[in-house]
Amino acid sequence: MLADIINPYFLQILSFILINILLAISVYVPLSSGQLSLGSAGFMGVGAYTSALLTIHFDIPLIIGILAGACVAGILGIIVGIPSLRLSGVYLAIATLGLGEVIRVIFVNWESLTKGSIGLTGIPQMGREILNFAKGFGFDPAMIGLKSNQFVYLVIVLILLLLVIATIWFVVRQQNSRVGRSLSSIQMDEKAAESMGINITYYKVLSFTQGAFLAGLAGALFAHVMGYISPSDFSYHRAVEILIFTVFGGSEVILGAVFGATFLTLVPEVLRFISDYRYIIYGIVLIILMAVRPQGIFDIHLLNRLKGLKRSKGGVR
Amino acid sequence: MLLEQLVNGITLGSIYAIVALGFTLVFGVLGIINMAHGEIFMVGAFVGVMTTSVLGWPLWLAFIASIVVTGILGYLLERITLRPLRGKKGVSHLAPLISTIGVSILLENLSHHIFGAGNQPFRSSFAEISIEIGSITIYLVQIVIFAISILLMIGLTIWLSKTKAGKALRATAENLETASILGVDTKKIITLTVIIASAMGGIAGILVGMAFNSVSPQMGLSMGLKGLAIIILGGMGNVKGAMAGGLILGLSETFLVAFGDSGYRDAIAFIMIIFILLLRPQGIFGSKIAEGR
Amino acid sequence: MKVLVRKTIGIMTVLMLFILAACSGTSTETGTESESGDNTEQASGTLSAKIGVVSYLTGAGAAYGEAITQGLKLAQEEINEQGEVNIELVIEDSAGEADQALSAAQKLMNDDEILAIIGPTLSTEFLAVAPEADLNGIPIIGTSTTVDGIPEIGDYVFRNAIPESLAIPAAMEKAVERTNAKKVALIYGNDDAVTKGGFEVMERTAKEMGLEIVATETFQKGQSDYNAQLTKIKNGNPDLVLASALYNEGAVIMDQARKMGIDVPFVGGNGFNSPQAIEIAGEAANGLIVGTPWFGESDDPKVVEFNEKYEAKFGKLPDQFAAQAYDALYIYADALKRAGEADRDVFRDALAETKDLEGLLGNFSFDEIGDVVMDVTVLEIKDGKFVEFE
Amino acid sequence: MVLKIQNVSKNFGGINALKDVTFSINEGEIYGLIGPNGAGKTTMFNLITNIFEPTSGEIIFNGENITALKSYKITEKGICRTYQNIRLFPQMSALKNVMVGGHCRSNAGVFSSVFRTKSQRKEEQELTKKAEELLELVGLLEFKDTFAENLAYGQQRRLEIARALASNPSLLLLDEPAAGMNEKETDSLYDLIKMVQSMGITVLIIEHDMPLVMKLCDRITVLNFGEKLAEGTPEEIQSNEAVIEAYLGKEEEEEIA
Repeated sequence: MLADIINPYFLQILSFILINILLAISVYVPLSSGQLSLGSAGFMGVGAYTSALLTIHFDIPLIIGILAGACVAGILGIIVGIPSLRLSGVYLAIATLGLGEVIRVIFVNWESLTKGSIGLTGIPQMGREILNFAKGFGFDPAMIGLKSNQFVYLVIVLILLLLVIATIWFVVRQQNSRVGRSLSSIQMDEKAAESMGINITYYKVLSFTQGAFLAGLAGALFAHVMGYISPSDFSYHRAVEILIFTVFGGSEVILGAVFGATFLTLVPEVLRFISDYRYIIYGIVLIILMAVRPQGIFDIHLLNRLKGLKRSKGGVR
Repeated sequence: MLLEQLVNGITLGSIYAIVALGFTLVFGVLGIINMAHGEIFMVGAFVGVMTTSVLGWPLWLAFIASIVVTGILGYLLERITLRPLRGKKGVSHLAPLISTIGVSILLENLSHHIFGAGNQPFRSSFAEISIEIGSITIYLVQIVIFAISILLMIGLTIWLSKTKAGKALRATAENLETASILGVDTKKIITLTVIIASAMGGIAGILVGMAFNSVSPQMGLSMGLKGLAIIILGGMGNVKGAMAGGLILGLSETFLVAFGDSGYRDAIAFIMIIFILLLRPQGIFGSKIAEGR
Repeated sequence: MKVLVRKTIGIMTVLMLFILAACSGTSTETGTESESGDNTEQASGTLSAKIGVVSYLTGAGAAYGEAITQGLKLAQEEINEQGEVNIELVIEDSAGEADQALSAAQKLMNDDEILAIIGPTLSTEFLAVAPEADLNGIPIIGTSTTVDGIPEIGDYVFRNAIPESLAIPAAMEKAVERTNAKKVALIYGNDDAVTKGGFEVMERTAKEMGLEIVATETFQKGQSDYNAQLTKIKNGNPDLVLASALYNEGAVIMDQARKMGIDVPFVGGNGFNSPQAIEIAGEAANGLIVGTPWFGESDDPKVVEFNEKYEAKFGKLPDQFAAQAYDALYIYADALKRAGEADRDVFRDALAETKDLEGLLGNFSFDEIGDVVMDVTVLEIKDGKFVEFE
Repeated sequence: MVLKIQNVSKNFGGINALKDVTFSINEGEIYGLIGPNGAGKTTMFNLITNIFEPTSGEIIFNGENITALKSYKITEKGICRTYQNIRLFPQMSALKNVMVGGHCRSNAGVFSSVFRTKSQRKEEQELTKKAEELLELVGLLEFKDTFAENLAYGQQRRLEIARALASNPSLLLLDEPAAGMNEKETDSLYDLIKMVQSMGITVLIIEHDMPLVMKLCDRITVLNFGEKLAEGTPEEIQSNEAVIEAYLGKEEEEEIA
């Protein structure tokens, strides 16, 4: 029964959804302190290339490679974040967009390391590495009634799911704390926040760096799910796509990022028959959404109403 | 070779400048980055191709057609995507950015469906006329492009400083509310601005088609991104800055290819703006302190 | 907070169910996409098989995918008419993106009825998909993927596209022989896997042939001004320009080069070989030399017949992508006949033994790793037409 | 002496917003800063909280030179302010607004926030409790879950004061707290400020409502065109010729206009 349901295709789609959720959150976090970063695609690329190169050339364990990828992206986030503090609004957006492009061009041109536009092949695939590892202990997927490639993708999805839940947990807890209050006060009124004793430099760099770290993490995971990466995976289009995930779902609440990434990754798969017009529809949806509901599908008011519904139901009970 | 590269750089720079003028005008008045400007430029180029190659119209008519079509697009852009966002409570500064990204995606893919993915040749006998000066060949188109960009810049400067409409526009740019209290029909002024900016994109499109003989749905994106870089380089909302920024970028790209590594050509614009933003956020020619809107 | 987390998990669960429901919805839909849905009722004695196709059908390069699927459909029609085998095509779109190609291929691989896969279109997509196919033990063939290192991926990976490493040296040798070139200049798109791969072959070959490289220039997607690069090339006074570009950009480069007074012949890669190049560049395209398996103007009766049938069915002339895809399906059909059963492993072994199959593009065999063994035709554009290079 | 303003000048692109102003505030005082529009009152606040740095001069707080300290450091030292045009965090509940005010008196970081350490939980509890007390003090406890933007104008003003008080200031700067208030609201504002004073907090207030200022303040400085015109008790100010002229002159101008 289990073996029939577990279809690697579904699992693959699910794993892309989960990676996209991480990416959407990587835009959401800096945005929660009022910083619009379009550099996610670039940070994602840094994470992907770092982890891929480390695992290919130095044969280090995947988990360390992935962490290293995320950390390098995070450190780059700090390096970029500090000077970018002088910029706000659209200036920051353009500077980070530019940064992403510069990173991509470096990937294309630094051929000795990245193999240029041909990309990196033979990146260890996460699920398969784990399978091999488990086999070392005499484990066989057949023991739990699975084919090995079902096992491989199931493992990937489970790991990603775990990471996504951990990330959401992290962000939500942070949000409902002193740190989160500081971030949202900076987003609402930077000057007033500072005069309440909040070190805005610290918190802005913090959230920017967290965003970069998450994007790098997502990129590293992407590399080890795909097994192959090339600079075109991290282009302007990717940056815009990630931004749209967040904005579509609602950029004020984390649920918006989760929903946007899930919905917009699924739609093209489910509606393959309209795939010809997919981007045209994307464009129109964005325009209409901004005109009708610029804060995205979910916002605080909607969430409060949902919570209120729940509460009133509870009252009846 | 230096002279030839200089001509190449100035030609490219002049086109960048015209594109950037449109960007800077919209930003100056509305404080909005119009991400669809590159695609409007692309549509202008396609109108040029279609009217000259397919319908066989003369060049001057193609110019008018292109201006008209992109002007109408500008009107629609303002009417459908920008106006609904203006003055609405709770609309962040992100909304127009994303809305215009929506327009750019729409326009790119629409023309992809209509015209196909490939390059369209721009056939015009005008583009073949050339002059030999010493050892180098200069095409008349190159001179025309340079002249048009200068004329547009001067025209725009005069129009902004001398005419009533221009003054109203500047007042609107200074402060929307004050201008409307002073009796300026800001709605009209804004619409006019977006139309003029878009029409300039159309002109740039047709000029690129003529100069480089290539028009494709993807050309808007890279031009749009470059235009964005230029207005930061020259200072947001600054007409002379846009012109100078365009020339600087055109020349630096050309000379990077001539004396450096052509692989980094697309990155130079962004490397420059990253430095500019960090060292002098108001741009080379800007005087206003960069302030988030 | 806890409510939020619980809610998020709840939503995830609902969405997972939604995916399951939605995806099972599409898998029935592929049945309608396949061209010969009603032919599946096989007559006794015919061997039937489902072949999965991943192709670039939407987005900037949709023209390639369209040509490929049309070539496949034509071949399928003919093969099924002949009656020995019955092939059903299940076509999926990849939109030119590696991750979407992998999803699409995953969908196909996971269908046990799918015997083998054709595609995806781009080398970057193929490099992501092929290792997965190899590990799953499903044969896969690239019909348009020309970069180095494709059949090397594994035992189940094949290709019938002529790699740049065959096409370009052939064209260069002939071009150098005629023009007696000593100095060459290179220009290539460095942000595209195909043109980058082509460039590497060009550079290697030029060095092997002892040619002096006077300039190496790059360009990027979406660029329309190549004057700066060309001025530099012109200054080096090359006898030959080696241009690794897709026809779209390549044609524009030639146009700008001719205007600038660079009159020497151009040698291009696979991607430059298209009648579209003439369409875009006009007279400026004269003097382009390409190595290719496909010569549309050939008077080979097979080619003439293919051209006629293709035009009748799709209203336009085929290009090399259509022709290579057409041949690929014939190669599959031939292997299927020899295999005698629709089993992936048996089929793979039969496929690997393909030898001297007379196809549209000539005499076809696989070498020991599954790469193409074939003669290359060198073409040039003369007076606005492709002619065989003499 | 709590605060000492010493020869402070501020120059904006050639225009002197403040010229050589000196005054000092004693502990426990309510000190008024008045003057016609454009006299440089709010600029003075901005200099004290270092939104701008003065062109010259020094600002001494509790014997320490704070002229060049970062804004948030100054708040940590114990100066907190409100704004002339209310600057609350609009989409945050009243309670959270006040809790943000307590930021510099708490220290939970990312780690302890995410893992809810014992000390963090305790700190949050205390912060909430204190915020509720302050809301009660300004009479807004029943609105603690309301978004700041949905409060009435006078309530917003009071919330801003509560938020500032949450930072445990020893000096509170109030920028026109009575602006837009009706008489009743002004009266309760008077009581509130007096209460603040009774808590041992020194208050520096900018206000246009003269009866309120005269009733409330222990001492007053009058600014005119960036210069100090007069200093003294309310009675002294009311009888000061120069002050009367400055205000009357302004009134005349207004009449002409």
